[in-house]
Formats: sequence, structure tokens, C-alpha cells
Amino acid sequence: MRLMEEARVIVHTEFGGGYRRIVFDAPGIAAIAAPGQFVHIRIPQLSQEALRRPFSIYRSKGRELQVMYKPVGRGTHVMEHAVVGDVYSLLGPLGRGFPVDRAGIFPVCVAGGYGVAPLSFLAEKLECPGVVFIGGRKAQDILCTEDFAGLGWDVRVATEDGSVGEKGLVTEAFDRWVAARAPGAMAPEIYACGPERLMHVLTERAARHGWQAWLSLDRPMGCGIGACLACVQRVRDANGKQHWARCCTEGPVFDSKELVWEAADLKKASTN
Amino acid sequence: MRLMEEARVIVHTEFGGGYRRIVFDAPGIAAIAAPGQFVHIRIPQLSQEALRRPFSIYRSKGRELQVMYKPVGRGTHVMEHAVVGDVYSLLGPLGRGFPVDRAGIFPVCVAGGYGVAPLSFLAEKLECPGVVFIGGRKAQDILCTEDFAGLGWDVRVATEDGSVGEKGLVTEAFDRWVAARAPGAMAPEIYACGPERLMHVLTERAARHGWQAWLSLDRPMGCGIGACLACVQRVRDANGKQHWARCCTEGPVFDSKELVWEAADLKKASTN
Amino acid sequence: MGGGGFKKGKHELTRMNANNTKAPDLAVTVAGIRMKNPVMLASGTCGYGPEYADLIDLNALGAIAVKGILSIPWEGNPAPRLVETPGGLLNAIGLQNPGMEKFIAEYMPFLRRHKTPVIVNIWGRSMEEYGEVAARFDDVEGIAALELNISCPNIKAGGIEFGTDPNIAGELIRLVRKRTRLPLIPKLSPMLHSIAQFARIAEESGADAISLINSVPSMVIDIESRRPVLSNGVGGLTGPAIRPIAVRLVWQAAKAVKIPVIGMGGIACGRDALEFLIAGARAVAVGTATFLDPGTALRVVEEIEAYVKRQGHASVNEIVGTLQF
Amino acid sequence: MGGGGFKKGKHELTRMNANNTKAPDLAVTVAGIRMKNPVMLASGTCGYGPEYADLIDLNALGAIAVKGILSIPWEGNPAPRLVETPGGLLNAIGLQNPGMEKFIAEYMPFLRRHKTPVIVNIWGRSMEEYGEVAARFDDVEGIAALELNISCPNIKAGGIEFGTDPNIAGELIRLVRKRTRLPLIPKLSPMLHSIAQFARIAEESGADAISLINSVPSMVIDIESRRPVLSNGVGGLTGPAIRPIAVRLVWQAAKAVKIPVIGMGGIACGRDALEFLIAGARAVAVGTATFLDPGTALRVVEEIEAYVKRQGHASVNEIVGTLQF
Ligand SMILES: Cc1cc2nc3c(=O)[nH]c(=O)nc-3n(C[C@H](O)[C@H](O)[C@H](O)COP(=O)(O)OP(=O)(O)OC[C@H]3O[C@@H](n4cnc5c(N)ncnc54)[C@H](O)[C@@H]3O)c2cc1C
Ligand SMILES: Cc1cc2nc3c(=O)[nH]c(=O)nc-3n(C[C@H](O)[C@H](O)[C@H](O)COP(=O)(O)OP(=O)(O)OC[C@H]3O[C@@H](n4cnc5c(N)ncnc54)[C@H](O)[C@@H]3O)c2cc1C
Ligand SMILES: Cc1cc2nc3c(=O)[nH]c(=O)nc-3n(C[C@H](O)[C@H](O)[C@H](O)COP(=O)(O)O)c2cc1C
Ligand SMILES: Cc1cc2nc3c(=O)[nH]c(=O)nc-3n(C[C@H](O)[C@H](O)[C@H](O)COP(=O)(O)O)c2cc1C
Ligand code: FES
Ligand code: FES
Repeated sequence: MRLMEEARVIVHTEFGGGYRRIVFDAPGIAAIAAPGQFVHIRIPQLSQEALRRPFSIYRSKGRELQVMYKPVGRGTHVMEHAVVGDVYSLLGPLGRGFPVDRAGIFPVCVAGGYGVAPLSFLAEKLECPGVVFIGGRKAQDILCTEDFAGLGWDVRVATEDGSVGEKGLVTEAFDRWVAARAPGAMAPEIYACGPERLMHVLTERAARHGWQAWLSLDRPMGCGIGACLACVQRVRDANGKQHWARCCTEGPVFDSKELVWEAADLKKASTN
Repeated sequence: MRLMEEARVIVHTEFGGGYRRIVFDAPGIAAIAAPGQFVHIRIPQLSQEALRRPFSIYRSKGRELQVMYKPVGRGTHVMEHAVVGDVYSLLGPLGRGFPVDRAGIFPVCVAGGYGVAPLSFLAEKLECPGVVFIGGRKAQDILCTEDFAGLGWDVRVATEDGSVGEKGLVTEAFDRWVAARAPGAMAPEIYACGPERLMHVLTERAARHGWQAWLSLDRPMGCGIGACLACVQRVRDANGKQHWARCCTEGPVFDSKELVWEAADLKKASTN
Repeated sequence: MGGGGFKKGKHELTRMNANNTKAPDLAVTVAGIRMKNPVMLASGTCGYGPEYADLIDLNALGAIAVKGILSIPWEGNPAPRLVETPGGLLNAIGLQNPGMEKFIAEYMPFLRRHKTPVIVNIWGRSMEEYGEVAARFDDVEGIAALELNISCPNIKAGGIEFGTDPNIAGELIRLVRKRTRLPLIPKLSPMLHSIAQFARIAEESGADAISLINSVPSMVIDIESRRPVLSNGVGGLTGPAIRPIAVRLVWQAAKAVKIPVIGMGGIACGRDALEFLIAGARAVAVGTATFLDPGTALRVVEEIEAYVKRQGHASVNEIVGTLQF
Repeated sequence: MGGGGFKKGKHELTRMNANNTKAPDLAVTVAGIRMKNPVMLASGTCGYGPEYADLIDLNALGAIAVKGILSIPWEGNPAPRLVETPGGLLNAIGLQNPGMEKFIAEYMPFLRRHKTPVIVNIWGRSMEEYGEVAARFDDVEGIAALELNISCPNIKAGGIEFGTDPNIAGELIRLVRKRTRLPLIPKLSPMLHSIAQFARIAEESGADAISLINSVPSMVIDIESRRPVLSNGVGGLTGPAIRPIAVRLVWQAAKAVKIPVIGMGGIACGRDALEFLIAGARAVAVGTATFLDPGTALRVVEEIEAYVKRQGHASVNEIVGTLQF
């Protein structure tokens, strides 16, 4: 189910790392939102723009729905000026989120950029805590660590400049952790959201080790509800037959086994 | 001379009649602005619009430049949200304003809508007070009466609903005043700004009585500085030869004797 | 279905205006299709119907034009398929579709349950294939008309290839005309030497109506990678940016022919739609604007109704082609 | 003038980058005109030069194209001549101009005092008149090239009439070619059957460069009066809205010919201009954006320079036509 809801901004604050957080009063969507799903937001002042903007759901509780965003372009720079009381049209919750009902698993989250938002929401809904890898350029980019820590997760941080946590890419930290594990340790179930390159690496690792991985993809979106066929990702079905799946409806979260990437991207992923 | 100036909003308030007033800190333009001239304003949030918006100068004093505007469309509805500290790009002062150096005249102003703004500025600069006619739909639309009264002007008000002043159009009030004058009374020198219909009527009256009239015209503008030829008005020169004059440079204020109107418009003006 | 659904649609409208005794008549007839109002959803922007069904009442629409259908399933272009531009949207979906058999099996039962005329947008990689697809739909219940897509800029073979040379387009329309009894609505490209000549040739070749405009071939380049943003290189521009182009073309086309014209391109509100109707369109389609606000088409219906009433007309037909110029 | 002014222009640029030893070379040569940088002002948007001279340094421009000139003074269309549209601007000035003699007497002395190449945009109501105007300018000092306006949508006779049929355009270019030694730059319409074919015919007919795009024929209707907003009915759409259309056309034209292409349509910043250069334009023109910000063209120069430098090129020429597709 999905709704179009006129949602009032009730909190709008800085979040860190250049991100901001908006809390909307959106009781309809909040009541049914699940981790990994997103809302397609109409930014009222963008009178001439043609499209809504998709944002992952960071939290939903009671009537409140939260998103976390970074001002990067025309739309988000306008959003930056949203004040309490502004009304935004939200379309959601959209897409297929992360599975939260898989019993007895050992969850491992890998987050880059805004990807930490849906994963933090996920952690809240999973039965047991696991390990989370959070990557960024520098210390300030590392968000939501307390969200996970408060739930008992093992939080591992990697920054490119080494200003906090391990120095390097989040995938390198992940690989080091994997390499250090005792043989025969319980297979992790991977949940990830972040840049495309991260998805290539995790698809490759999951395939190499035979792990289950749930990867959330980011695509330019038109309708957000499956009508325009803009947001496609190449996938294969159980029989190996390939087709285009819509990230807004079949995704944004996919089982990594389904994902078909360019050979060159996977090759690059295998060596770093 | 004209300048492009980054001007800070220092006051932004309601004005009455649906109009609002912005005071800009624009020392360069304010220093040289004359009544009847306008500024071409770039509204910063209109990222996708192609044009600036023209506004008459309501006051200039020291570093301060004021405009009075009504939210009617996309641009002005954005302007409505301007806050103190916002920076707008102003191009001005533009155009040829009202002559203020004509000695020994008996000035009569006729204003409709925002037209009262440049005329109020004019009154401040004229040597002697005269009579001003201010028209509007209803009482709230009648603005700036104190500006004129404070300078010793005879202020006459006309509202279409009769809620204040004489009931009817401002041109009717003007005509009644003309009709009631003693024969041989000093010829008025007319200054006007307002809707096109008002200009037709005053052109006709000035021609009929042989009065001097200075009329400010309103045209959609592109460049505002004479380059695009968008803002034209048909005029005749001293030899009766017609050509298109640019309201942004040869105008917006014209000697009514120069103006060439459609015959039908003038005919209509002669009968009401 | 189609004409059949009309009565109920009319009924609904009457109810909508229950507290007003003089609701104007919004019904129009286009290519023999009776539409309860002149507002449809444009092909490719509303999927096959179910996608928007929970967000808007499909029964309240004048008609719905489904995404372009081929004889066989078609993959379309790789991503990225879409990029926003100033006042518009560039897309190169590449006519991805499940093929006619799957469309008929999976979507027609759903569409038949609605009382809104269904216009099937079809295309082919050869003239023969256009004919084949048209013939197949001739047998299918619940289809009001076929929109012949001869103007899609986003595929290599088919589409616009048949829509730029008026002689080829004429031949294609005549060929398809022989293969189906369904009303035919060729959809024209905005990039024609003379839209009037093209419209006339469509009319003479047996078209029952024409629709225009399809998207305008365009390109956006990523200056960092020095590649086109869209995988296909060229895409089609739609949305408010193209509206003035579309209004001009609809006006010129409508003057040239007697068959009805369906106008589209950047319609986002009643005022926009009325520009097209006044220019000569008998009906209009809402495309890109549905993405921003799924309720756009229904809002357009309301706003047209208010205008027709305010202007004192009994029927929306009275404003069609009333441009004074 | 023209080539003559180049050295000083170059000097200025060097000074501008005084504290940087590796300022990239921005000079380009188009139709034999050496331009100190690839950014010009588009015809019709900068008057005849003096209009903007107190707001921007004309000497810092690559070139300036003055408003379309006829043999005799021309009145143009009645007002309204302009209306804003989503992301763009619709105008129907109708080529008002003082005629060639008055232009030469009143504006050329001013323009000659500047060291920026002057491109005179010319038109005629007949082929012969195009030839006549061209021949007249052949004698005039300080003119770098003639831009043949065969694509203005806003006049009844002349302009676009000669610019939609490639054979007629070819004949016109050949005729004008015989009447002048000045470089010839036909300006093409976006509404052509095939821009590539058209560009090739221009090249074969003796054009030294081509410029595109002119405005896109369009219409806006006032739904209350049911009249077109512009007195001329149809006007030309310009501004950011048309940029993706223009980039596509420039890319297709540049692939088709060896002569340089001057690209324009909706350029408002360096990134926009770079799209055109990467697509194959040797130079670009800024039009509508100058109205919003008179300094646009100069800002575009700076932003191009920064990009060329950042991408490690010695000259802007190295990025022309580097689109990978
Ligand atoms: C499923 C999904 C979830 C997302 N969740 C978040 C989130 O939680 N927080 C966050 O900060 N960002 C998120 N993004 C990215 C976010 O949508 C873009 O940052 C945003 O659309 C930028 O809009 P803009 O107008 O500021 O940028 P502009 O560059 O001006 O946008 C122009 C167009 O490009 C599209 N676009 C630009 N960047 C992206 C992008 N990265 N992904 C998809 N479309 C893009 C815009 O939607 C718009 O249509 C998500 C994207 C997707 C697809
Ligand atoms: C010389 C001059 C002086 C003016 N002085 C004032 C003033 O002091 N106070 C005031 O409230 N208004 C004044 N106006 C009118 C003012 O420019 C318009 O109200 C304003 O441009 C509307 O912009 P918008 O974006 O809100 O409207 P929209 O309708 O969204 O504007 C769309 C386009 O139409 C143009 N436009 C719309 N209405 C007008 C109009 N009446 N005249 C010219 N162009 C228009 C806009 O500039 C813009 O380019 C003046 C106009 C002129 C020509
Ligand atoms: C994403 C998208 C997909 C489209 N697919 C089709 C299609 O399959 N067949 C077709 O004839 N037109 C297609 N169109 C064109 C629209 O039907 C319509 O002609 C065009 O978008 C102009 O209208 P608009 O500006 O309201 O969107 C598509 C447009 C968009 C934006
Ligand atoms: C007001 C106006 C007047 C124009 N006049 C001319 C003209 O006289 N001759 C010409 O060839 N092009 C003319 N053009 C077209 C421009 O030169 C340019 O091709 C077009 O505006 C596209 O560029 P832009 O989007 O940057 O404005 C005019 C454009 C505008 C907006
Ligand atoms: S965004 Fe339209 S189908 Fe996914
Ligand atoms: S607005 Fe451009 S000439 Fe007046």
C-alpha cells in the first residue's frame, strides 16, 4: 500500500556531515513504512521542475516520518530552507525494503553516505544486533553510530582520511574483518546501501563466499511507482533469464544474486 | 547612468491593499534614482525563470531604495517571502522618469494601482504641491494618501465601491474636477501612472484641452536596458512620423502628445 | 469499455456537480470514442493502468493511453533512462514493453473492468509489424482505439523512422488501416518540416484522429565524463518546457485537418489544457505532470469544467478551436 | 577589429590570469575570425553593442553578433512582443532594425572602437535582398563576418522561409557568397527535417561556419481573451528550456560538416556552454541569459577557462567535439 500525503514539517535540523534531518507529520505513511522503503517528495517551491525527489525513510514512529538528506542540487538546496509548518507532498512508502523477518541470521550492515539512514531504521526492526560498517570521507561524515551502538551493534568505522576509525574505504574495513574471521564462523547476512561501487564489491563478495546480501540501489526516478520504467536495473531470475527490474517497485532493495552488473565493474570489484 | 547592484533587503513589510514594501540597501542606485524610473530586479530563488521583474522606484533616500509591489504571479509570490538580509540583484535606475524641473506649473497626478508609488516619489521632488487623484477598487486599495497630504497636496480619492472618497473610477473623479473648474483657471500639468485604460483617457483629455501630460507606461520587459526591443510603444515624433519607442529607455514616461494609440481605444476613452 | 463506459462516466460527473444544476457537458467524441471528458493520460506516463490505480480514480478520466506495445516483448534501453532539464524531463526508455500477448493477457482484464476508454499505443520495427500488431488488437475486447506511435525518438529501428517522411507515414497508415477496424490515431513528432502537410497526409491516409506532440529529440551531456547522460545518447524532451512548442503545432495541425486532434505537451493544469483546446484540440493528454502530481489529470478536468461554466458554455466542445487570430 | 583586435584580447586574458602561469589558451578561430575566447553574444539579445557597454566589458567577449539588419529600416511587430514561459522566453520582435545605412552610420563607429569581432546578422525579404545587404557590408570596415539569418520565426516574408527547404537555402547561400568576401555564417532553424543534411548543404554552398539554433517556433494563448499573447501569434522560444534540443542539434550538425559550428540555445553558465563545445561547437553564443544577468557571457568565459585548466588542457580547442558516444 502507498499513499499521497500532505505532510507538515515538524522538525528540521542539521545532522552532521553536511546532512540534514526533516521530521514530517505523515501519519498515514509512517504507520506502514518499512526499512529500505523510500518516499517520493514534491518540493513545493520547485514550481518549474518536473519531478519529485526520492529519499530513504530514516525512521517512522507514531505519526512521524523522518528523512535525512544532503543539499546537493536544485531540489535539496530548496529543501534546506524548509521551515517548521511547511507542507510537503509525500508519496510513499514506496518500493520493496529490506527483509526484516529472517530468523536466526547474523546481520552485517554496510553503509556509505545517506545509506546509513535506511540501515539504521533496519537495525531497529531486526531481532538481533550484528556488525555495522560505516564509511565516509572524514570524521564528520560518519553518522548514526549511536543509533546502532544503542541497539547493541558492533560499530566499525572507516574514513578515507583516517580521522576516525580505520583509514581507507568501508569495503577495505569489511574485507579485513572478513579475513580475520575464524574459519567456519557463522555466515553473515549482508544489508547495504551506498554508492554503486560498494554494491559491485558486495555483490562480488557475496557471490564469492556464498552469502546472502540485500543491496539497496539508487537510480534517477520519474514516477516512483512503476509506471515510467526510468529506474531500471538489470536482474536475472531464478532460471538465469535477464530482464530490467524497476528500482522503485521491484527494488530499491535486491537480492545480490539477482543483480546483473557490467563484467568490467565486477572485475574491478574483485580486485579491491 | 545605471548600475547593477547587489542589494540587501533591510525592511520588508505589508503596505495595504495587498501591496508590500521592500527597502533595499542600494547606495549606488539610490544616489541617482529619479521619480518615474524603475529597477529591474532579479529574484534569486527563480532559478529557472528567464527574466528580471521591473518595479517603479517608490523612494530613494541616502543608501535606501524602496519599491512597492503586489504579489500577482510567480516572481512576486517568491518575493513575498523575502526576509531581511536577502540579497537581490538590482539593475537601475532605468528609463526616463517624470520631468521634475518644470518651473511654475500646476501639477496634477493621477494614480491607479502601483502607479501611486512613482507619483508619490515625484511629489517629493516637485517644487510645489498640486492635486492628486488616487483610484482603486475599495478603501484598502487607496495608498500613500499621507505621503501627498504631508507635502500639502490636495488628495482626492475615488473607489469603485464608494467605500472611501467619490464612488466610481479615478478618471470620473478627474473629469468632474475638470468640469467644476473656473474657466480660465491655470492649465494643469498632468503626471500619471496606472492601467492602460487610464492612459488612453488622459491622452484624450490632454489633447482635448491642450494640456501637457506625462504618462508612465507598463510593458512586459526583457532586458530593461534597450537591447531586446520587447517593450515597445508606438510614438510619433515632432514631424508626425511614427516609430516604436522602447518603454525601458525612451520611456516608461512619455509626453502624451507622442503616444499613438489604437483609434478604438481613444474613441472609447473620449466617451468615458 | 470504450464508448460503453460513457454513460456511467457521465453519471459520475453529474454527481460530482450534484449541488450545481448547470454542470457543463464535458463529453467529447474523438475518433468515434466517446470520452466523458477531454482529459486522458499520455502513453508511457501511466504504465498499463494498474500502476496509478490506487492513487487516482481511473474511471474519472476521459481515456487512458497505455505504454507503446510491440508484437514481442521489448527490452528498451539501458539505464540511465531519464534526466531532469530546465522546466522539463528528458527520457530514453526505448519503448520497453511486455509485448502484445502478455499485455493482452495480463493487463486487459484489469483495464476492461474500468469504464474508461483504453487507447493502445502501438509500434513496430517494420511497416509489416505495425500491421501485425494492429490486426492482433482488432480481436481484443475493450479497446477503444489504436494510437500509432511513429514519433518515438528513443529507438533505433521503428518509431520516428516512420514518422518523419510524410510519404512513408502515409503508406504506413494506409497499411495499418487495412488490418484493423479500430479507430487509428497516428501520433506525430514535433520535428517535422510541415506539421500541416503531415496532418493532412495522415487524414487522407485514413487516420481517425491525430495526437501530438511526442517528445522533442534532445540531449544532455555530462561534462565530466564527456558522455551523454542518457545511455541512448538522445532522448525525448517533455514537460512544461515544451508546452509553447506543442501549442503552436496543435494549432497548425488543427487548422489543416477535419479529423480531431489530441493535444499534449507540458500540460500541468487546467489553464494549460485550455490553451490546447482553444488552439483546436478536441481532447488533451497529461504526461510528465502526472509524475509530480498523480492527481493532475483529474484536477485538469475540474479546472476545465470551472472555466467552461464561468465562460457560460453548455459544452466543452464550444471552446474547441476558438482561437481568435 | 575582428582578427586585429585579437592580440590585445589575448593580452587581457593573460593579465586576468596574471597570478597563474599556465592560463589555458581560450582562443578559437571560426570562419577565419580569431576570437580571444569562444563566447559571443547572440544576435538580437545585445542590441548593436552600446546598450550593454556600460554594464559589461565588450572587449572581453569572443565576438558580438548584432541584431538582424535589413536593407531598409524595419518596424517589426506590434507589442506584446515577449512572454515568459516555463524555463524560457517567447519573443516575436519581428526583426525591428534601423536598416543597414543607419546601422553603419550610427553603430559601426562605436563597434570599431572595440577590439571584439563584430558579426553582422543580416536578412532579406527576397534572395536578392540578402545579396544586396551582404554586398553593402563588404565595403564596410570592421566587420568580421556575416551571419545569415534564415531562421527567424517571427516575420511573414524572409527569414525562416529561406531556412526550411535545404535547396532554397543552398541557392541563397551561393547567391550571397558571390556578393561578398566576408565569411558567411548561415544561422539554422531547429525545425528541420534533417539538421545534418541541412548543415552539409550549407557547407557545400560556401558557408564558412554555421550557427544554431535560432528560436523554436511556439505559441502561448491567453485563455481569457482566447488570443495568442503575442501580437504576431507565433513567437520563438529561447532560454534554458530549449537547451537540450539545441545540444542535440549542434551535435548532429557538427558530426555532419567540417566547417566550424557556433552553438547556442539556453546557455546560462560555463557548464551549459561546455555541453555545446563537447558536442562539437567551436564557439558558443549567450542570448536570453544576458537579460537575467548581463555578466553571463563573461562568467561563462571564466568557467570555461577553469574547466579547461582543471581538465589539464592547454587550449579550449582540445575539448571541442570530444563527446564519447
Ligand atoms: C531510492 C533512493 C533513495 C534515496 N535516499 C536518499 C536519502 O535518504 N538521502 C539523500 O540525501 N539522498 C537520497 N537519495 C538521493 C536523492 O534522491 C538525491 O540526492 C536528490 O534527488 C537530489 O535532488 P536535487 O534536486 O537536490 O539534485 P539535482 O541534481 O538538481 O536533481 C536533478 C534530478 O536528478 C535526480 N537526482 C540527483 N541526484 C540523484 C541521486 N543520487 N539519485 C537519484 N536521483 C538523483 C533528482 O531527483 C532530480 O530528478 C536517494 C535516491 C534514491 C533513488
Ligand atoms: C516600468 C514598470 C514598472 C512597474 N512597477 C511596478 C510597481 O512599482 N509595483 C508593482 O507591483 N508592479 C509594478 N510593475 C508590474 C510588475 O513588473 C509585475 O507585476 C511583475 O513583473 C509580475 O511578476 P510575476 O513574476 O509576479 O508575475 P508573472 O505573471 O508570473 O510574470 C510572468 C512574466 O510577465 C511579466 N509581467 C507580469 N505582469 C506584468 C506587468 N503588469 N507589467 C510588466 N510585466 C509583467 C513578468 O515580469 C514576467 O516576465 C511594473 C511594470 C513595469 C513595466
Ligand atoms: C517516460 C515517458 C515515456 C513515454 N513513452 C511513450 C510511449 O511509449 N509512446 C508514446 O507514443 N509516447 C510516449 N511518451 C510521450 C508522451 O506520451 C507525451 O507525448 C509526451 O510526454 C508529451 O507530453 P507531456 O509533456 O505532458 O509529458 C513518453 C513520455 C515519457 C515522459
Ligand atoms: C529577443 C530576441 C531577439 C532575437 N533576435 C534575433 C535576430 O535578430 N537574429 C537572429 O538570428 N536571432 C535572433 N534571436 C535568436 C538568438 O540569437 C538565439 O539564437 C536564441 O535566442 C537562442 O539562444 P538563447 O536561448 O541563449 O537565447 C533573438 C532572440 C531573442 C530572445
Ligand atoms: S521511477 Fe518510474 S518506474 Fe521507477
Ligand atoms: S525591455 Fe529590452 S528593449 Fe526594453
